[in-house]
Amino acid sequence: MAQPSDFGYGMEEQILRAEARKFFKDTCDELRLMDLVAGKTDPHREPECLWDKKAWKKMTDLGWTTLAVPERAGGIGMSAVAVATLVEEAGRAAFPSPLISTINATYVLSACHTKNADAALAEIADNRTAALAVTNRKGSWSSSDTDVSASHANGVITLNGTAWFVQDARKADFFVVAAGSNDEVGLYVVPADASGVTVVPDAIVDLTRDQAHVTFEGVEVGPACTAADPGSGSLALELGLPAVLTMVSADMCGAGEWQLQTTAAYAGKRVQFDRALGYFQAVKHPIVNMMIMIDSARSLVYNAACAMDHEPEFSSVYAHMAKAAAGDMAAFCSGRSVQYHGGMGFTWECFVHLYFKRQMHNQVLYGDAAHHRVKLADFFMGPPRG
Amino acid sequence: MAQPSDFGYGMEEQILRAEARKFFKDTCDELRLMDLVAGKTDPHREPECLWDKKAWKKMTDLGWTTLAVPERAGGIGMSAVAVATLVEEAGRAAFPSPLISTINATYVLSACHTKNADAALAEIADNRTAALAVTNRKGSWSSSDTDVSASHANGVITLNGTAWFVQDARKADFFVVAAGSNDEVGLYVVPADASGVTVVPDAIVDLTRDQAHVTFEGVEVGPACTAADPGSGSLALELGLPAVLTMVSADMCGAGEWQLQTTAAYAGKRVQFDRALGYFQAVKHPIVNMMIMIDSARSLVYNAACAMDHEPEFSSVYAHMAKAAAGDMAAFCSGRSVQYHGGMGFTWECFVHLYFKRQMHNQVLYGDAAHHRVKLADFFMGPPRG
Amino acid sequence: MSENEQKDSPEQSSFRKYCRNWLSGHVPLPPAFRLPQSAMEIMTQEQMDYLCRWQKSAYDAGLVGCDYPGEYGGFGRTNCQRIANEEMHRAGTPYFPNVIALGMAAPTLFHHGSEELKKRFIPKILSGEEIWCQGFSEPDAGSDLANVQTFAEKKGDNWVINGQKIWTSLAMFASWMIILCRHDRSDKYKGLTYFIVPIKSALGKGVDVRPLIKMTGETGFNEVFFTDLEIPDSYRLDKVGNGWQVAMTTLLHERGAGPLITPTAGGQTSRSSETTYNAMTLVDLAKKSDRLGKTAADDPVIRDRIMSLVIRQRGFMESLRRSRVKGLADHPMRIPLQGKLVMSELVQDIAALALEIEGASATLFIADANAPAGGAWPLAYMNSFGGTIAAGTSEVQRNILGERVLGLAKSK
Amino acid sequence: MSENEQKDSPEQSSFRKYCRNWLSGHVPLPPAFRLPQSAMEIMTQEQMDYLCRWQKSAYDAGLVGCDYPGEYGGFGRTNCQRIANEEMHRAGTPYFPNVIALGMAAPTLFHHGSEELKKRFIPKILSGEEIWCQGFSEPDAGSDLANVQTFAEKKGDNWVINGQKIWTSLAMFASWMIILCRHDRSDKYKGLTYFIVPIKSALGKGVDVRPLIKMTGETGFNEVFFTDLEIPDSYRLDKVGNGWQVAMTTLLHERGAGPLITPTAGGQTSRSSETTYNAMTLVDLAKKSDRLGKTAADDPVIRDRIMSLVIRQRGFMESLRRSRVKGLADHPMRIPLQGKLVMSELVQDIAALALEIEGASATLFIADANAPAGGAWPLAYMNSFGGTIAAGTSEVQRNILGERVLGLAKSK
Repeated sequence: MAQPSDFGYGMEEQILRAEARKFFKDTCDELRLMDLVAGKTDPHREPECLWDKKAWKKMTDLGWTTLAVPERAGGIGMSAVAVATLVEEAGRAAFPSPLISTINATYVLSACHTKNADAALAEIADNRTAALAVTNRKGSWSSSDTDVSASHANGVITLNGTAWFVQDARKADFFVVAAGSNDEVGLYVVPADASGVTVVPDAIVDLTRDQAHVTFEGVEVGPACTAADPGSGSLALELGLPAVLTMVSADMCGAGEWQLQTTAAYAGKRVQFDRALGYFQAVKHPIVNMMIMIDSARSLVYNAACAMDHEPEFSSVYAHMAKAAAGDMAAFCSGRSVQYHGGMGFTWECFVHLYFKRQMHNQVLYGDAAHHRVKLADFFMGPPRG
Repeated sequence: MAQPSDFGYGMEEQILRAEARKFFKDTCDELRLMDLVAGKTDPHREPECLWDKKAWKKMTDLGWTTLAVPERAGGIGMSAVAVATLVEEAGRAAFPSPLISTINATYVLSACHTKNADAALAEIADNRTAALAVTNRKGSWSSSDTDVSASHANGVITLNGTAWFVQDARKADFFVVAAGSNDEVGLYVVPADASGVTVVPDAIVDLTRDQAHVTFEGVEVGPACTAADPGSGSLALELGLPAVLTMVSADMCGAGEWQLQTTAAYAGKRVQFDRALGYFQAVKHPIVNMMIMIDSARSLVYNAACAMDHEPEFSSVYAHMAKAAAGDMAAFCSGRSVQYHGGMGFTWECFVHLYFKRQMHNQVLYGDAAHHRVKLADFFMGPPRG
Repeated sequence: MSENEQKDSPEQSSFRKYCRNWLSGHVPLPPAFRLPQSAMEIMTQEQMDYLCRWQKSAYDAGLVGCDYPGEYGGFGRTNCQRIANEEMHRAGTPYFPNVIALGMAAPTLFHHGSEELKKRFIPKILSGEEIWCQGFSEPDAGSDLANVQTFAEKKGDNWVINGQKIWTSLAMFASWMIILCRHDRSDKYKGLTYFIVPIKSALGKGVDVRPLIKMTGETGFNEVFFTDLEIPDSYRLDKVGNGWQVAMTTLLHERGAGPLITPTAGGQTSRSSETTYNAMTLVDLAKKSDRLGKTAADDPVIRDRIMSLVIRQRGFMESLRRSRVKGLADHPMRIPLQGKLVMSELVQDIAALALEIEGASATLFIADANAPAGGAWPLAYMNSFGGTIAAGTSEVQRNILGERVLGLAKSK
Repeated sequence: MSENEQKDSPEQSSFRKYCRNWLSGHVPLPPAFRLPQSAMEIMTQEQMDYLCRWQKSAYDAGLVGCDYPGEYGGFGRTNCQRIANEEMHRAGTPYFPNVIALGMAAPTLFHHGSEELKKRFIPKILSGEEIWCQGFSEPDAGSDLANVQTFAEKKGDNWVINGQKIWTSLAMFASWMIILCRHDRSDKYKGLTYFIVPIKSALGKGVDVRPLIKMTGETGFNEVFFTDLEIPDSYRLDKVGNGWQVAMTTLLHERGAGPLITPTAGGQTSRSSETTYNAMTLVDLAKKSDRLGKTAADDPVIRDRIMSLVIRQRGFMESLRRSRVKGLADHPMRIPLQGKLVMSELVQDIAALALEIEGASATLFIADANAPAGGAWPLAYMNSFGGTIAAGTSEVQRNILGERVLGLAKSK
C-alpha cells in the first residue's frame, strides 16, 4: 500500500482547515485565551479546570469530535489527515478543550474492534468526551506498566489502582482505562462519575489544559464496559499509539507556528538600536531555524497521518518521526519565542508564556524526542546488542 | 592532595611559553608551513613525511623533548603544565614534528617504573624520538585489544602482528609497542630499524603529520627491551593515558586559538555589503562561541595537566573532560573557520585547511568527545545497568 | 502502481509508459572510470564525454526539455519532465552534465532572452551539445553579489568585457557563460547588466580559464579572466540596467524555487540517493565500525544522532512533497527556498557524523587502501563546505528566508 | 591546607583565621520560611529582614567591605574580601541581600561619586542598612540601553525627573536607586547623565513602584514611575553628559569584570552551589527518574548530555581560575566578560535537561505534592530566561565579547 503524493489532502480537508482556523480565531484569540485561563497568577493556587463549554458545544455541533469516529459507530470517519488538520488549528489557538483527548481515545477504541468499544465510540459520536487513563506513576506510556488492576468475578469487573497523567481529565465524560489481570492488560470504559472513581487534579505548569491522576477504589463495572479483553488491550493501545503521537504532534506544530508568527511579528515591530529587531541576524537567523524545524515536523505529521489510512504498516515509524521532530521543534521554538520577546516575554501579561507552557507539556507527553529516536533506531538498526 | 590555584603555572612556564611562541613563529609561520607540507595537491599522491629536521634539531638543543623526562633518567622533569604549554604552542603552529608522539611515549615509559623503561627514557633524554604503537586495526586505544603478540622463549622475545594508527611513525627512532602474551600485555621498546619491522605509511587527510601502521614480522628483541612485563603493560598504559589525552588536547587548543584569531582577523578585513564581515552577527556570534569553547577546553587542559603532578587520583577524570571539551571545540571551530573564510577558505591556497585537517585528525585520535563522556559518566554516575 | 503514478494525467501516464519502455533498453553501461558525486564536480574530459553522450541520447528520445516549446528545441508536453525525471531515477541512469545550463541558463534565457537567443541556444542546452557555466561570483562579490565589478563597456554596437570571475564550475568544459556585469559604477544595483559570453571559442582571445584547487586537493572550479572580450549587443539579456532582476531569476532557480515558475529543463543533477547524501547509509557504516568494544551501531548515542539526521532528511523530503499540496503550503516560497540551506547543512552533518563513526579510520584519505568506504567520508565532509558556501552561503540563505518569507527587515 | 590557602599573603592568612574563627560562632540558623535562589528573587519583607540582619552582623565583624577604605566605611585591607567570601562560602552562610548595591552601586560611586556621596552612601551599602536598586532598562531601552528616555531637567540647582523604568529588581525594598537619565534629546550618548535618586522616602511623592508578574506567576521585578521627582544636583555622578561612561562602569561590574578594577564589596549573591545551578545535581535526579523501563541514569543518551553540561560547568569554573593566572590569560576581559553569558545559558540548559529527565512528571508545578524536587525544575527553567534576557541579553553579550575582546566591527 502506498501513500498518495498529496497526503490525500483534498478539498474537504482544505475547507475543514479554513473553518477551523476561523472558528478558533473568532472564539478564542489571544486576549480571550488570557481572560479564560490566566486570571489567577499565584503559582500556589488550587488547580483549576478552565475551558469554554459554549465553544465546545459549537464544536460538537459542527461534528468535529466525531470526525475520527468510524462510520460503523455513527461517526463521520474522515481521514486522519483531516483530523490532524483540525488538531493543528486547535494547537495554533492553544485551545483548552477535550478535543485531543477525545480523539486519542477514539483511535484507541477504534483499534479494539469489539462491540463494546464500538458502543463507546457511539457515545463519542453522540458528543460525549473521553480520555485515556493508561499511564502509570512513572509516566510510562506502555500499557503493561499500568498501575490499575482488574479482577473479574461473577460477571463483575472490579478496578483498583491509579492512572496517572490523564489529559483533560476533568473535561472527560468517561475514561478508557488500561488495567491488568494476571499480567494481561484489558481496556475498560469507565464513566467519570462511577462510584469509586476520584479525579485528583494535578497542579501543572500548562494553563491551557487540565491533568489529573484518577484513582479507582473498588470500582465495579459490568462486562459491557470491556472494550478490549485482558490480553488484547495492549495490542489495541499499540495500534492506537501512532494516532496519539501524530495528533499531539499536530497540536505542537500549530502551537509552534503561532510562536513563529508571533515572534516574527514582534521582531518586525520592536525597535532597538534604531532598527527593527528582525534586522539583527542574531534574531533573524534563529527565527528562520524555527521555521525550518516547524516545517519539517509538520510535514512528518501529515506523512504519519496519511500513513494511518494508506500505509498502516509504517504508521508507527512515521509517528515516532513526527513526535521526535515535534519535540525538538517545540523545545527550540518555545525558548526562542520568550527570548526574542525580551523582558516582555518573561512576564505574565505577554501571551507567549501560554504557548511556552503548553509546549513544555507537549514535549514530555507520550515521550520526548530522544525517547522516540530510540524506538526508531530499534526499527531501522535493530535493537542494540549489550 | 590538592591543586595550587594557579595550576602551578609560574615564571618558568611563562618564559617557556614565550620562547616557544617566538620559536614557532620564526621557524614555521603559515607561509613556511604551506611550503613545507602543501607542495603537492593530488589526493592520490603517495603518502609523504614532511618535516623540518633542522628546526627539530634546534628544539632538541633547547631541551624541549626532554622536558617531560624524569630527572632520574637524565631529563629535565618539568611539570606537566609546562609541557602542556609547549605542546599548545606547537599546536598553534600546527608544527609537523615528533614532539607530541615522543612526549606521549615519555609519559607511558615513565609510568612503567622499570630499569628498562628508564633506559629508554634516557635515550629520549639523549634526543631520540619515539612513538606509541599500541592501537589495533579497529582503532581501539585499549591495550588489551592489541593486534601484536609477544612470545618469550630462550631469553628472546619475538613480536608478530601490526600496530595501527601510529602517530608520526616515520619520525620515530623507536616504538613503544603493546604486545600480548597469553592475554597479558607487555610493553616493548623496539627500534624503528629493527629487522622485521616495516613502517607502512597511511595516506591521511592531515598534512602536518605522518601516520602509519607498523608490522612486526618475527621481530626478535632481547629482554632489555621489555619496558613493562606481560601483565603490567596495561597498567602503565592506563597511567600514561591522562598525559596522552591532555597533550593532544593542548595541541588542539593551540590550533583552535589559531583558527579563532585567523578567522576573527579575516572577519575584520573582508568586506561584503559595505561592512566588515564581523559586523554581521551571523558571523560575529559564532566566532564568539568559538572563543568560549576554546577557553573552556584550554582551562580543562591546564586543570588536567596540573592534576598529573598535584592530584594524580583525578588526572584521568580531568583528562577525559579535557579531551571531550577539546573534541567538541575542534569540530565547531574547524567548521566555522572554513565557513567564514567563504570560497577562499575552501581552497588549497588558503591556510585554514591545514588546521582544519589537523583538527579532524585530533578529534578522533584517542577517542572523540562522546567516547570520553562515556568514561566520565561511568565515573560520575557508575556504569549503566542493562 | 506507485504513489506518483496514481495522480498522472492521461498524457503523463502514456508518457511514463513510453519513458519506461525506452529506458529499459537505453541506460548506458557504467563507465570504467569513477564518476564524481555530481555534475558540478566533473574533472576529466573522459567523464564529460561519457555524460554528454548520455544526455544527447536522452534528448533524442525526448526525455530532456519535455515541457519546453518546440520552437526552442523542446517537446511541448505539459508537466511531463517530472515524469521523465522520476523514471530516469527509477532506472538508475547517470545524471546530465549540463547542469548549470539546464537548471539556470535555460530558464534565465526563457524569461529574459530574445526570441533569437532562445532559438539559438536552448536546443543545444537540452541536447548537451553546448555546456554552460555561470559567471556571478568575483573575489569581492561573494555573498554580496551585487558588488560585481567585471565591467561591460558599450563600444558602438558591441560591448567590451574586462574583469574576473571566480568559483566558476565547469568553466573548463563550457562553450558559453551567463554573466552578470557592471556597466555603471555609480549605482550598485541599477548599474548591472546581464549577458551571455562565449568561453571555449574565445579562449586565449579575451578569455582565460585557470583551475582552482579545492582543500581536498581536487580541482573543481576555476577563475575566469576577461581581457577586452568583445561581444555583440544581441548577447545582452533584458534591458541595460536590469541585470540584478535577471540575476534574481537565475538565483531563484539555483535555490530550488525554479519549478514554481518555469518548465523544468530536465534530469537529475547528482546521484542524490547515494552515500554521502543519505543519512541511512550511516546505519551500515555504523554496523561496520568498532566503538568502545561494540559496533558503533550498538552505541545508543550514535544511534540517537543517526536517527536525528534520518528524521531531518525525511522531514525535508516530506516538506518538498507538502510544498506541492494546495492547502498545506501557505507561502509558496517557504519550502522551496529552504532547499539549498537545509540539504547542504544536512549533508555536512551527515559527513561529520560519519567521521565520528569511523573513529580512528577517519584519518585515512581516498588514496589509502584501508580507508573505510574508500575515504569517501572525509572527502564528503570537506566538500560539504562547498555546499554551505557556494551559491549563497548558509548565512545569506537565512537572510533570504527571513526577509522574503517572514518579512523581517533586510540585514544588509 | 586547601589550594587557596597556599598562596595567602601574611595579611590574608591571618585574616582567614579570623574569619574562620568568627564564622564558627555566627552563621545564622536557617529561617523557618523558604529563601529564594538568589537575592534578586527576594519577595517578602520577612526574607529581606532575615538577610539584612545577616549582612549587618557580617559587616560589624568586618567581613563586608574588607578592601574598601576606612573613610567609606570599609576596613582598608588588601585583597582580603576574596578570603572572606571563600570562608563564608565554606561555612555555608546565607547570601547578602544588598546585591545591586554591593555589586554595582558601590563600585560606581567609588569611581564616579563625589567624596561627599561616597562617605554618605557606601557605609550603609556595606552594612545593608540601605538597599539599592538599579534604574537602567525602560520599555524602549532594553538591549539598546542608550535609548533611555527618562528625562532629567535642570531647574535651578535641582533636577526634575520624569519617566519610567522597568525590570527593576528589589525596587520594593530599596531606599535608593542608581539611575541613567536623559538630559538632552538631541544626542543619543552624550545626552545621558547619571544620578542617584531616593525611592523609599519618595514613594507617593514623585516615585511609584508597581510589581510585575513573571511568567512563573511570581513577582520579582517592578516598574518604577517618576513624576516630577526633584533631586539636588549633588546626587549627580560624574559630569552632565557623562552618563554613558558611568553606566559602562556599572555594566562592567554587572557582567563580572568588576574585580579587575575595583575592590570587591563582598559576599556571595546567590546559593550558586545549589540545585539549579549545578549540573551534577542532574545525576541524582536521573537516578530517581524512570525512562524506558530503566532509570534515566542508565540511559546512555541522558548520560552523554549530563556529562556535556558537567564539562561545560567545570570548564567555566576552571576558566575563572585561569583568568587570575598570569601567563594563561592574554586578554584581561576575555574570561570575565563571558561570565554572565556562559552561566545563564548553562543554567538554562541544565534546567531544560532536568525537564527531559523528569519526563511526564515535568508537567507538575510547584504546588503539586507529587512534583519531583518540589517542582523546582520547571520553575528554574522558566526563570532561566530572566538570566538570558536581563542585564544585557545573550545576544548583547555576544556583541560585547566579539567587539571588545576580538575587535570585530560594532553590530549596532
